Amino acid sequence: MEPTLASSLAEAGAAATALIGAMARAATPLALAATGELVTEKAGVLNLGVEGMMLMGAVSAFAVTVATGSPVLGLGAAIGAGMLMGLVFAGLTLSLRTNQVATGLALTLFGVGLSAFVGRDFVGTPLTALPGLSIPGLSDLPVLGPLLFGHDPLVYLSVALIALVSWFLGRTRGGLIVRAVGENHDAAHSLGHDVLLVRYGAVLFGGALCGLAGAYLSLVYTPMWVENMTAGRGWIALALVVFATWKPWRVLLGAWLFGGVTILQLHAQGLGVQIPSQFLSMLPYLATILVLVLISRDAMRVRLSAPACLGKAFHPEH
Amino acid sequence: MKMFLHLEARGEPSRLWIWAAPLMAVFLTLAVGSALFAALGKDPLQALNGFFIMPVSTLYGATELLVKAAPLALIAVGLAVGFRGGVWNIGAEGQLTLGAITGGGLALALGAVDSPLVLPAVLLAGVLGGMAWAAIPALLRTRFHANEILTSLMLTYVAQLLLGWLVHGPWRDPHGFNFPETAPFSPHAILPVLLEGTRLHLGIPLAGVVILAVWALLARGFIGFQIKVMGLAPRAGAYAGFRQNRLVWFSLLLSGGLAGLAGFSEAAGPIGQLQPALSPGYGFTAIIVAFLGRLHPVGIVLAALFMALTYLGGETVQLFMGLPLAVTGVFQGLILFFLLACDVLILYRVRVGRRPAPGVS
Amino acid sequence: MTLRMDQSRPAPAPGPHRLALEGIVKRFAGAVLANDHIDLALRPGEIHALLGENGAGKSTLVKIIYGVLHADEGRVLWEGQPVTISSPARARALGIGMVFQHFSLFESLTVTENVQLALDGRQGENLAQAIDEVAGRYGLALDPKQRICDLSVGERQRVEIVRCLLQNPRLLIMDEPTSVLTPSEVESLFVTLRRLAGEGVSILYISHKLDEIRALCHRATILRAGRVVGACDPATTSTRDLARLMIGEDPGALERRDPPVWPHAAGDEAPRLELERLSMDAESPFAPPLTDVSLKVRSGEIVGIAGVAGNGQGTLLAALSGEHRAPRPEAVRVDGVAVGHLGPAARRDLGLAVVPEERLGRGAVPELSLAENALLSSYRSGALVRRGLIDRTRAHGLARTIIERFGVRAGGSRAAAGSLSGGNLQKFIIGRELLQKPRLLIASQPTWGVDAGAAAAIHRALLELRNQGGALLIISQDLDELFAIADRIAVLCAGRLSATRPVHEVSLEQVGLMMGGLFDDVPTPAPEARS
Amino acid sequence: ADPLKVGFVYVGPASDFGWSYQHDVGRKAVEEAFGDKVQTAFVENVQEGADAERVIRQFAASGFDLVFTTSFGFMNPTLKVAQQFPKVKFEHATGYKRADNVATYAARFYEGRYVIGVIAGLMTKSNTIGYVASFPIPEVVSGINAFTQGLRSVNPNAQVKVIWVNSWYDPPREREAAETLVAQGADVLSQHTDSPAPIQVAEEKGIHAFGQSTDMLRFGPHAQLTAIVDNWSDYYKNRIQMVMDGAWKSEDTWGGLASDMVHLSPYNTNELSPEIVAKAEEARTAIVNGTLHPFDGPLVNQAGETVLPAGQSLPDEKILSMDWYVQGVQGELPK
Ligand SMILES: Nc1ncnc2c1ncn2[C@@H]1O[C@H](COP(=O)(O)OP(=O)(O)OP(=O)(O)O)[C@@H](O)[C@H]1O
Ligand SMILES: Nc1ncnc2c1ncn2[C@@H]1O[C@H](COP(=O)(O)OP(=O)(O)OP(=O)(O)O)[C@@H](O)[C@H]1O
Ligand SMILES: [Mg+2]
Ligand SMILES: [Mg+2]
Repeated sequence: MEPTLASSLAEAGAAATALIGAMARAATPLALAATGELVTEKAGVLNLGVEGMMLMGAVSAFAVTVATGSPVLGLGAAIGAGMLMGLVFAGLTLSLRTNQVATGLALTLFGVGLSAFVGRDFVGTPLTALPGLSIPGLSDLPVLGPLLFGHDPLVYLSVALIALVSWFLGRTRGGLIVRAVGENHDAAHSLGHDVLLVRYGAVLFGGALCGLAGAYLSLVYTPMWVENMTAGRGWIALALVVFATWKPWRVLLGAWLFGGVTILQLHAQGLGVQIPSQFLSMLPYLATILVLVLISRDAMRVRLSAPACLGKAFHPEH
Repeated sequence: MKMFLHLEARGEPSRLWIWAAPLMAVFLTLAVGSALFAALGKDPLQALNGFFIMPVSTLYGATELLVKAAPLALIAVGLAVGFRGGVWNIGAEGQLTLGAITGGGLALALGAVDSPLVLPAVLLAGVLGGMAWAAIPALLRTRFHANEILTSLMLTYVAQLLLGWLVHGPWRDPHGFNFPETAPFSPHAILPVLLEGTRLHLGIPLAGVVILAVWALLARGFIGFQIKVMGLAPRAGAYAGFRQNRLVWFSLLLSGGLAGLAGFSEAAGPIGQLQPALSPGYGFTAIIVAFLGRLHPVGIVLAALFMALTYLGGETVQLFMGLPLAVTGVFQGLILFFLLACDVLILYRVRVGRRPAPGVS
Repeated sequence: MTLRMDQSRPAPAPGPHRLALEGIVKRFAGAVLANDHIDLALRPGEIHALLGENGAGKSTLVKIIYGVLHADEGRVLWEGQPVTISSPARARALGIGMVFQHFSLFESLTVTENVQLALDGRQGENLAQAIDEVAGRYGLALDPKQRICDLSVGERQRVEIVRCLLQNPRLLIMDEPTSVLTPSEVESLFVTLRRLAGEGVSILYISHKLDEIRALCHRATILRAGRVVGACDPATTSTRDLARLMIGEDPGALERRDPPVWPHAAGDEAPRLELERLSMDAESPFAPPLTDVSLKVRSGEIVGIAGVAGNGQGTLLAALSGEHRAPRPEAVRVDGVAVGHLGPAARRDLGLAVVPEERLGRGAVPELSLAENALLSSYRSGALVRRGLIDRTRAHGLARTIIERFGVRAGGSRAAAGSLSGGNLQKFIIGRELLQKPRLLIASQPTWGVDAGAAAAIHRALLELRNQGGALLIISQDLDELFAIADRIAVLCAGRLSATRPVHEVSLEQVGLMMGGLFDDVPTPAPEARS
Repeated sequence: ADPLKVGFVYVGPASDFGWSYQHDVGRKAVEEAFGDKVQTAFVENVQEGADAERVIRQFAASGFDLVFTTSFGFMNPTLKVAQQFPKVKFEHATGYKRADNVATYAARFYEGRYVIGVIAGLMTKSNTIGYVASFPIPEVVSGINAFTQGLRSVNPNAQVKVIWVNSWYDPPREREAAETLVAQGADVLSQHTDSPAPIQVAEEKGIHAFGQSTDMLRFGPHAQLTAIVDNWSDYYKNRIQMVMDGAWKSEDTWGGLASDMVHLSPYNTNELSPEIVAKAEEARTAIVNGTLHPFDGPLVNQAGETVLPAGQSLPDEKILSMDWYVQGVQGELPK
């Protein structure tokens, strides 16, 4: 049969759809965790424990889903576990005013260990992945259907969450207070805003999203549990917040850029590009640096969007 | 937040608690550790002994503690300089890797050259390699305002891939059955062992000397003051005429150089060649060490020894008691939480209950 | 300048006190007794002044009333009822509003957002409109959409005031609200405050400007070292008596300035500082650029630059100090040497000293000790740093000298700069710069927030430097100050500088006109002063 | 008598469900077989840098009689420690340096890979096979080559696409590589990384794959056709018995299908036709019997040059240090 224009277009469309779908999935855990961390940082708290929180989310989601058979409960457990980790962090850094950088790193050590410990009995246990979302009618549209409507629910959730966070921070009074607390905690305190309360909330929200990001890995992306399965994605998420200059939609951009270049370099390898794989593997990191350099040239704007009190301890009696 | 624990500022640091806080943390660690191990069905005393005493109960163990702590302290001291000045180099692991690459590359290139200058030359190459890698974030920050947290972290992955490529590809040992490692360095490029039967190599006293020098420079030196001002109040620094960009370069080059030195010392000390995995994350652990040591060289050296001890202890309890590594991680995390939390007592009195309410008769 | 006495001050309504404080005690760590059993009562409609030297405890007291700080002892009665003001939110719920001495603004947020944050979410969409309205009504021009970081200090102060007024408070606390406002702004603020008082609002007013207090306030309570040392009706008490009450002794008059040391006729004497058609962009996009600024300052004279905040003062100071480089090296000359391309350190080496208007975070690092803050700008002189190493003993010695010579109230050279009261820190900074024996001193708002006694001391020190042959350039919004110490005066408006005029040849009114930008309507200056 | 003390040093966590996990399975088999005649201990997640020597030495210094060091990167540290403790016996996996008290052992995984190559060749419709690879070391390269030889022995047109993920163990990255290969037309996947992620991808896409290290059937009941299982249990039991009998000596063991050190998990007969199973068994028995060597000549490299003429088979040291691709593999190896 002669390949018609329509059929080759459809083929190209299918390939593009597959590619974009892969990018979206690769980007989702990064976007979720980075969005959580963004809110935390907007309130002026630097939590370097993202990796630990993600792992706790991953293991809790997996364990609870296996035990109950309900992925919804699993997701709930991941959110709960992430928030508990956040609570530990907030208790230490906000109430006891420990150093945020050190505490965050300790939280990661703790989370890596605890998740491995909790998850020992779940290694090698299979789990069926969360089904993809299928919207009757829409998902069946040619090309556009699978492109826009063929992903799993968490992919949409991550985009929705970013929209929500963007709206919350930019348009609501609550978001304004979060930004104010991150910008100048003393002034926020003078105006009667409860700095610690806001920060506790932001840290817990961050924890919840990191937990969710972990759950995405262990329930959806690679439905399994193994020690340390995040393999450093928490760090990438942290870097993406910086990349995004603390703007929610840019987090999505960054996650897509990073995830996208990762997928593309794998495609390049598969196509037999004559470049050592190590160099291809460097591309996502180099691309992120390059784009950061391009968007950082206006120092003033970058400085303005960075929370001025990031990482600083708040002493209410001053 | 209605605080149940109410903190009351002391006004100035308590001399007593500067020392007592870590002791209290140790006490809490012992208590909670005992409970943890008992819950796992292990003898707490034996476990704690395995964690903290056994690893250093022999001369060899004590030297191993130094072998493990030296790179941590060296890197952390360098990082602390920048952290005081608001320069967030979190890519020391990458600078370490580059230091090993450049130092190792020179060592391989020099081959069997027999000269007393070989060792200084390769060490210097290691330092320069670390500096060069740190120069990239410095350039990107001073020239393009790119945040060094992101650039230094991303460059860490790049450095590790670069090392991977070299040892898998062009620098592979021709007599090594194409396994991913370089030929062993010649004896002239190796840091000599100082104590027979141990791995206490020249790199360790060297690290000590370098740490002392950096301390002296920063405690009494004007550059340390400038960095501190830049970290606390950049506008005051500009007003005083300190050159911010120069300080950024200085901090990054110093920390990169020290990380590079640590990296090459690791390759030319206990390992003796380049291989894909050189460091068990020293560059990242050093960040904790720096803060645990309150960004002060003395504190950093103590913190490095302590962190190293927990790693050694983790190996010991695995070996003798079958305690899984995961427990070590949990325990390490708890210790750090306690250490950090107890520091609050240096600056604050802790009162239980609501803050005193004014105006109520 | 003299403020118009308001004859028609309505007496405060009788009846229960709106606010009464009984035996308030506040101790800071390090055993500073900032408030020592303070009693104070305000009636509805009363404008009550709180007077005292720097560090007397005024800010501490009002922060307690506003719930930012918590008293160690004592009680607060609101409308006769004992209350616990646990937080500013609680204070606002009661109807207390406050304008802070040190701004509580959020740099990266807009004016509207800053106002919104103080309003408990009551006002919604038309907030920007409300701001415009209040700002317009009280003559405090503001653009609601601007970010704070793009505003001048004066504009920031306006934001604070407008934010407070929008809360419709029943007790309004103002901690030095006028220190950076222009005379006409002050006038219109007073009109507002009187009207508010007429509507029954109580006002607790802190200022070091005794004239203002005499013109505005019904009663005054005077604090010294944390204790109430007296109360009076300021309208019937002379400025001198008020000052005596505050410091417990006679302040001593400010000597009239001597004629400038340089011979007036020899206008061609080489100037110490010369600006020649300096044009440069501002740091922030909203401040005006400097356009063709020319100026000469000779040794033995003080040149004052008047002007409403936000007209390029910040840019001018940065251009002079070297924090911002001039586009052309020759645009700035010190002793004939082109220095426009040099940084602050190199200019210091040429004998230049600078006092910026922001004390915390620019002139001084709050977290560091006074000794380290002494080092901050003195490191080029006095052998404090040798071969890259700091001589700590000397640094502490220098700090102690500054503390003694300039009567800084501080707990020694180890005290953190941030623990000093605003005025005392200012004295420390000025002292630090003066001790470097600069040949050329540039100071911005040298007595902003400084009490009368200390202001006089600072003025004396500045005049002394002049009399010893120093050249001084003082940027200030306080015309009284400029008329008291400057030999010549110029006005900065929208980034342009008027010609300089000998002070005795211009009147306050003329300067006021020039501050509005009407340089040309003022009679031509004497030829020698034109640069 | 005192129990024989046997130590194990793992490069990953014992619960990685891959390489270290299988060694730990072997350790448990030892405990089961010998009961209280042995005492075992392990240290997991030992970095291949400076830490390894300390851990190995600690075993030796604490009275252990036999220590298995189970990663290539432990080679030099093992030899160093062995020199200081001549009475202690060491066994190093996958290395090439021996000493009087250091034996080496490894598995001829390439034999198993030839067999799964045959299965892949018969199963593929697209003639494109995807191969998720970890690091370009000889073991992995010889695996790819043996797989390709088996593949092309039944299907000369089939091609192998390789993606290096530069990690032994990164489930998301392995997944992404597998997805990429599928997107580029692969309908059978093979892997030389340790997580079941590629199997999961195959299961999801309704295509086939082969398990690695462990039987991963649970993760892909339809997808997994068979798995190459590392089986160290027999070897460990043997060697320990030798120590107990005083018969242990330093030697090199390179076990394959014949000794069952390389084990194929049961064929997935729901997916494989009896003919294909028969073909696979034929290849397997031929290798076991020695009538077939996966690297029998003629061996042709990517450039089409004959590297080894017909009638010869590649000597072990050439396999051990393989750094070139045979014809049928796409892409280029870093040199
Ligand atoms: N790692 C570092 N990076 C930057 N500056 C440092 C560092 N270590 C020390 N400093 C500087 O040295 C100063 C004092 O350090 P030093 O160790 O001499 O303390 P010290 O002599 O005990 O001080 P003091 O007598 O004031 O207690 C610090 O305040 C800091 O300015
Ligand atoms: N957070 C603090 N910690 C320690 N001491 C403080 C603190 N805040 C104020 N003080 C001290 O309390 C005293 C009163 O300070 P306060 O700010 O109330 O003075 P003030 O009357 O407002 O002075 P000014 O006119 O300079 O603003 C001063 O000695 C000051 O140094
Ligand atoms: Mg005050
Ligand atoms: Mg004050």
